Amino acid sequence: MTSRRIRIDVPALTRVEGEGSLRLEVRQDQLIELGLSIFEPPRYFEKFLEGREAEEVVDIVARICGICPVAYQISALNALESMSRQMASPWVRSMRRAFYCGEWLQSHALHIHLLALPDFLGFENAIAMAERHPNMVKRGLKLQGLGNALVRLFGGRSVHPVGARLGGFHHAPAPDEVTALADRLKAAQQDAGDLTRFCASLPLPDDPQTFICVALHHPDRYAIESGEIRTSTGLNLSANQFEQHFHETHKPDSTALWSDLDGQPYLTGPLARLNINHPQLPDFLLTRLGEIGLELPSCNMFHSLIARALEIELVLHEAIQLLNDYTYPKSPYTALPLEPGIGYGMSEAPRGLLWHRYELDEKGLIRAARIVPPTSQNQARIEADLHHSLTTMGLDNGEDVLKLRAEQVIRNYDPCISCSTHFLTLKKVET
Amino acid sequence: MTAPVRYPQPSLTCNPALPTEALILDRVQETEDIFTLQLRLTDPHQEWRLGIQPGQFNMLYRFGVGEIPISFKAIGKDKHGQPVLEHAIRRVGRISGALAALKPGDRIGLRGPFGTGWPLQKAKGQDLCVVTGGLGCAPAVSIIEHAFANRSHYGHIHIIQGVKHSADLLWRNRYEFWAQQPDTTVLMAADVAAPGWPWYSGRVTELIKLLPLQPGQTLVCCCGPEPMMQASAEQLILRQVPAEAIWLSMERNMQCASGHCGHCQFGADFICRDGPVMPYPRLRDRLGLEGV
Amino acid sequence: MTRPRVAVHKFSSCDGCQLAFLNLGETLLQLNEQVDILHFLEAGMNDASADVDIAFVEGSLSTPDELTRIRQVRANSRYLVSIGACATSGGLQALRNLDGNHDEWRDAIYARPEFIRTLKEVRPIAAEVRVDLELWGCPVSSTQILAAIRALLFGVAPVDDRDRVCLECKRQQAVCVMVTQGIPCMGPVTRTGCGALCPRFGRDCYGCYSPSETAQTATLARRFSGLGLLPDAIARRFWLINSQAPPFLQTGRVFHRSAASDPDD
Amino acid sequence: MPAADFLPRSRLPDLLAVLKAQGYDVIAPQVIEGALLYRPLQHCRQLPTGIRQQQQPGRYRLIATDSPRQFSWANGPQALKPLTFAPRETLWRSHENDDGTLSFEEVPVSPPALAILGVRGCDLAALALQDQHFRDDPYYQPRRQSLLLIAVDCSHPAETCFCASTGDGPKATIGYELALTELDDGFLVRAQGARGQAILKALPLDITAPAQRRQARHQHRAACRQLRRLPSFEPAQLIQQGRHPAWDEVADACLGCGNCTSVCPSCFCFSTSEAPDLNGQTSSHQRQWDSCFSEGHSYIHGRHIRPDIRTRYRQWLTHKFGSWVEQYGRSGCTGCGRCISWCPVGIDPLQVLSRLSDADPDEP
Ligand SMILES: Cc1cc2nc3c(=O)[nH]c(=O)nc-3n(C[C@H](O)[C@H](O)[C@H](O)COP(=O)(O)OP(=O)(O)OC[C@H]3O[C@@H](n4cnc5c(N)ncnc54)[C@H](O)[C@@H]3O)c2cc1C
Ligand code: SF4
Ligand code: SF4
Ligand code: SF4
Repeated sequence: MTSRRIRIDVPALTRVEGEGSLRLEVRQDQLIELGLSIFEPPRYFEKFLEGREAEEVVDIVARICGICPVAYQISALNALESMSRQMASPWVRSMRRAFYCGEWLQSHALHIHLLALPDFLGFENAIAMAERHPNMVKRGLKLQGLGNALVRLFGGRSVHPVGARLGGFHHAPAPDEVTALADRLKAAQQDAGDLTRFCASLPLPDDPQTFICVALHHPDRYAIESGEIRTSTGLNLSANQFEQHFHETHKPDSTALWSDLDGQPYLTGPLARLNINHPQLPDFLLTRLGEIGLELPSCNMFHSLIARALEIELVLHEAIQLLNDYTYPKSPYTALPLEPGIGYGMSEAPRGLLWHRYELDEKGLIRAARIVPPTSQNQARIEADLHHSLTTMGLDNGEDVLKLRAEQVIRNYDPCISCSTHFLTLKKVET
Repeated sequence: MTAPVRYPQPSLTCNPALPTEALILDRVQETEDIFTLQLRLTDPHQEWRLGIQPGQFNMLYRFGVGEIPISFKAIGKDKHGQPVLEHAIRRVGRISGALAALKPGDRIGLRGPFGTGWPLQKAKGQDLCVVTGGLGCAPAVSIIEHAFANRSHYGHIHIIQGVKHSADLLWRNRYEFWAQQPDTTVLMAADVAAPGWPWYSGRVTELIKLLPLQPGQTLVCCCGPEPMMQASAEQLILRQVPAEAIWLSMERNMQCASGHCGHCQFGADFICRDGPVMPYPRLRDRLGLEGV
Repeated sequence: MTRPRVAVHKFSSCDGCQLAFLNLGETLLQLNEQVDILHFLEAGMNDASADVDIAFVEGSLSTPDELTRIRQVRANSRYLVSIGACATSGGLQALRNLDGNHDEWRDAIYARPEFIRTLKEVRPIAAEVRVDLELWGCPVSSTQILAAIRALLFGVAPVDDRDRVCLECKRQQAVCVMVTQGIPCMGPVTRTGCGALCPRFGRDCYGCYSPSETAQTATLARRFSGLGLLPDAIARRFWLINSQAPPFLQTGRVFHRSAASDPDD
Repeated sequence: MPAADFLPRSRLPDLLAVLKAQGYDVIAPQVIEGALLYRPLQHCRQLPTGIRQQQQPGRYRLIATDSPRQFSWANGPQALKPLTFAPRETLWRSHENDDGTLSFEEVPVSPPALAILGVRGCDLAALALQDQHFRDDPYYQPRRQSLLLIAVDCSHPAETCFCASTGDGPKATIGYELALTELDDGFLVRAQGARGQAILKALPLDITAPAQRRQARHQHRAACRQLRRLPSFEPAQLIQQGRHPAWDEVADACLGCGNCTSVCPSCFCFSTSEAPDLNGQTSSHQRQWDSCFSEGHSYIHGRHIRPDIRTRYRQWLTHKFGSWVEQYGRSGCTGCGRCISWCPVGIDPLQVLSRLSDADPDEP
């Protein structure tokens, strides 16, 4: 066998949110180097939260990520409101779930259509794909648009919405707006079903792996805006126990902060959620699982795509229920006095577990903050997956094939790199 | 029972806010940033708009960009001898810049005519004195062209023009031509004159001192920057010209040109409707007030 | 007719302003008929060094690499538009400029700070290269982006509306939150563009569209004080998303100092 | 026998029914977001029953009481202006056709017939001013003509009101079809013009008792005693007082936000803008409320005639109280007090006017 040396350098990954690069080197069919790096510069959010008022936090943390601002807002509110003796009203809790459904809907639709599908259908990007598959792309844009509309209903705009506040919302939407949107959501359910079937019909690579799943679980419903951590290793943890099991470390040759669960890489995000919470899916989705022949839990990472499609159906269904029951409240929020101390909170961002911790002083100002976003949690898993997938596929494959597979693998996690609140990976400093 | 009153819908042709299409027949680059458009209105029903008088203006509209007020310069003739509307425009900003990019054959929108013109009736039988300052003042050119086209209506014609720099003088050959005409005085001054400038250097007000005026029977048409118009008017009054015989052309921001948008207010006057041409006594105590 | 070539570049940011494109829905496909998008990583177009007619730049400059990259973008682009608060004023992350303690923060967070190559201060795009148009807002809206593109397609500069949020607030028939609830609203010194979103949602504007023209920040700060805000709370109002925009920076500084020198606080 | 002109409160729904039967949509002030805003009225329960107001410079609060009265407050943030002079509207659309020709398309206004319940005298006076200003405006007029105005005499002027001194209130005197005087148990009703009379005739009215009439007179006298009044000044002189130190003082206090002009029922300034479609084939020519406090208001190429707050405030005050007299035969102010309440920093133009009559050290 002749010796072969391939060096793949993707200096700027496309169709991911934020900026990152991939570098791998194969020598004699051995993977000798593999690095996913994120060169998103640090933005020090945790630091400048210090000294701000609790009320300001929602407007600040939204700006950590333009794609999932609602997730940041709700995790922060969960953490802060845990420092109050009172709870937000039932109205507020349901409407937060509806608000959050909007974000899942827009984020998943955006990911599937604009970021992931071009890989599977062989296009450079969604716009090129639209020339051949206009209706499919339009369907995706429509679902994404509906998600945005749902976020706007409660937040005024879909990026950095302005509606959320401590104790609830600043504003309650008018009942006729709610009904009008609910009708549009209903009309899209058919499309969403078609989307799931379509995703399930794609020739996704079949590449079973073993990995640990971590997701929030709620006793009464598919966890989105609240729940406790459950892992496929059998742990059940509340938010304040997170730090006892999840650690951030440095790999020696990198500057990134990597999370591990008791020393192991783990998966968070749609597939992890579905693997853990699928028994709670509404009946029509359980039927859908049978229809498309998806067995859960699944250990094929590429089923993440189908998981997103199923979650689109789920949140459409959830949002419709919640909006159908809408009543115009007397007040869209309750003033919740916060007590000094430490508050922990989390929620399921579209990409996975998002954990926050705040320490509040006597004046009601933030003394310290810590935020662990999903992408940093998945980082170790992504590299493990890359290693596994490429080796299994065969490192003797051509460079383009390897590169495409590598990018597919990365995109499959929908890494949202811009949320680099406090972590950073630079390209390996070349000597 | 009386039913609620329904207001009749305005009809397309009488809506003063609605533009009509004008075809650019020709475009002449006068200086680096001034150009003249020759326009023909494409809708024959709109020809009444050609009744525009010197001193009045139109709102010219560039598709998708917006409208600006532009004074009437002249009614010229196209190559078939048909009357065409001429507007001289200085490219200074967004919309004038967009108009500058147009070529013959392109279309624009036009609303008008708006505003008061020069008091042609009052001027009949009198000497005419046109005082301008600054660059290519279309309202002045329009009255001069009109006066020469109706030469018998007027006595002596005085034309005084001041520019900052001699190189700024626009339509120089027109001025030279007018200077040749009988019963006509043309005086020009540049604050800064290049060598070979045949006229004066200095300010317009200095020229006024030199004019052979017949104060009681002269009507003055003045346009240019406000301080210059004010100084000229005061100088003319010193020369015994009655204030009522001095007319100024004013300029303010205009959004609607129909006296509604409020932008062009100058004290109690709406410049688009009560002006732009107004008698000096009306303006005297407000000219020069800061912020008015 | 050749379509104008467009690029979308990202610097330090949350990606939210790029979404003004990705959230266009079917209009995104229409836009693609009007312009040729050559570089836009998130959307899958990758040609960072292409010569383009219009470059949209999101994000602020916070690493030495970014300085090099923005110069390259400038050199390749005929018309450069910076979009969003990060690009126009440094954005929220420019809060780190205020304390001048960037190194301390970095060292507190990273075990190997020597690997972190960042600038001591976050800079807006215009601090480094010539910018032809700035679209303010955190985030910019799709409407702003489309209006700018359309104007450029017509060959004219886009309209730069620097009016205050209050004007739009009243056009939208929102009820003033400052007058009815005594909430400290930044609307009177903030530029429109958002459609007075916050007051329409019954809350205070927090200044995400940057200072308006003739922003009377000192007058407003006095009013905030009349509403019961302490000096450091006033400083925080001005030092949020556009802390580096001069009128906000200045007024924030005045009250930050007076808070520091106030022993009762 | 005296004519029946008393509508017991319990029969107010009959008024609504009559209006609906005659084809009107009814709107009336309702409590929304802590203020009184005009909204469609389906039933009388939506009226602000028992609501009182506190209005002070820069401050507006509603207070609930158990009074049965539905109109015992002064006014909301907007008068009738948004109903006739839309805050933003498309005037016309243009199309660039494939052959390069342009066509223009009118965007006509076709408003529904609207009956407005609860209009104040000051606002009717302001409407009359706008009627003059927009008399030939093809967008204002259709909306204006489709209004039916039902006034309610003001019985609870706010601290910021001074309509008694401008002569525009508290009683409605001009421009209404129907006017009501609210008492605890009902309304005295009067009508103007044929449309008003027709409605009056259709109402189930009682005879007003002498005591009720006395109460109405007493209430009117009380409402005329207002805390504020228009100071005396010489309108034509205002514009000449450019160097008075009052302008610098007010410029220091003013945000330049333009709220006073936006809430003023007589202010009429607008700007226009162009909104082309992305494909560049159609464009809408729009207008929107503008203010003499905006930078675009006085801009002409190369200079801002009013670059600062001082000159902008001066324009607002000298126009409203001065030039207006020359333009429309009276001052532009009808004493509603909105510009005082809704100014976020509580500037009171009446104080500025008084200050201007102080001898100015600089002026000869
Ligand atoms: C009655 C009248 C007659 C005029 N006649 C002529 C003429 O014959 N030739 C000529 O070249 N110019 C004339 N002008 C000036 C011309 O209207 C301005 O140069 C033009 O409006 C500038 O527009 P812009 O968009 O290119 O400039 P920008 O500087 O981009 O201005 C932005 C906007 O401000 C407003 N604006 C700016 N300057 C003026 C101004 N001077 N007057 C009114 N509105 C303004 C317009 O709405 C304009 O679109 C006249 C102005 C008036 C009021
Ligand atoms: S709510 Fe804010 S933006 Fe609106 S008018 Fe009041 S101060 Fe201005
Ligand atoms: S109101 Fe202010 S904070 Fe809210 S979106 Fe607009 S500019 Fe931003
Ligand atoms: S000036 Fe003030 S008090 Fe007078 S009508 Fe206008 S808003 Fe009302």
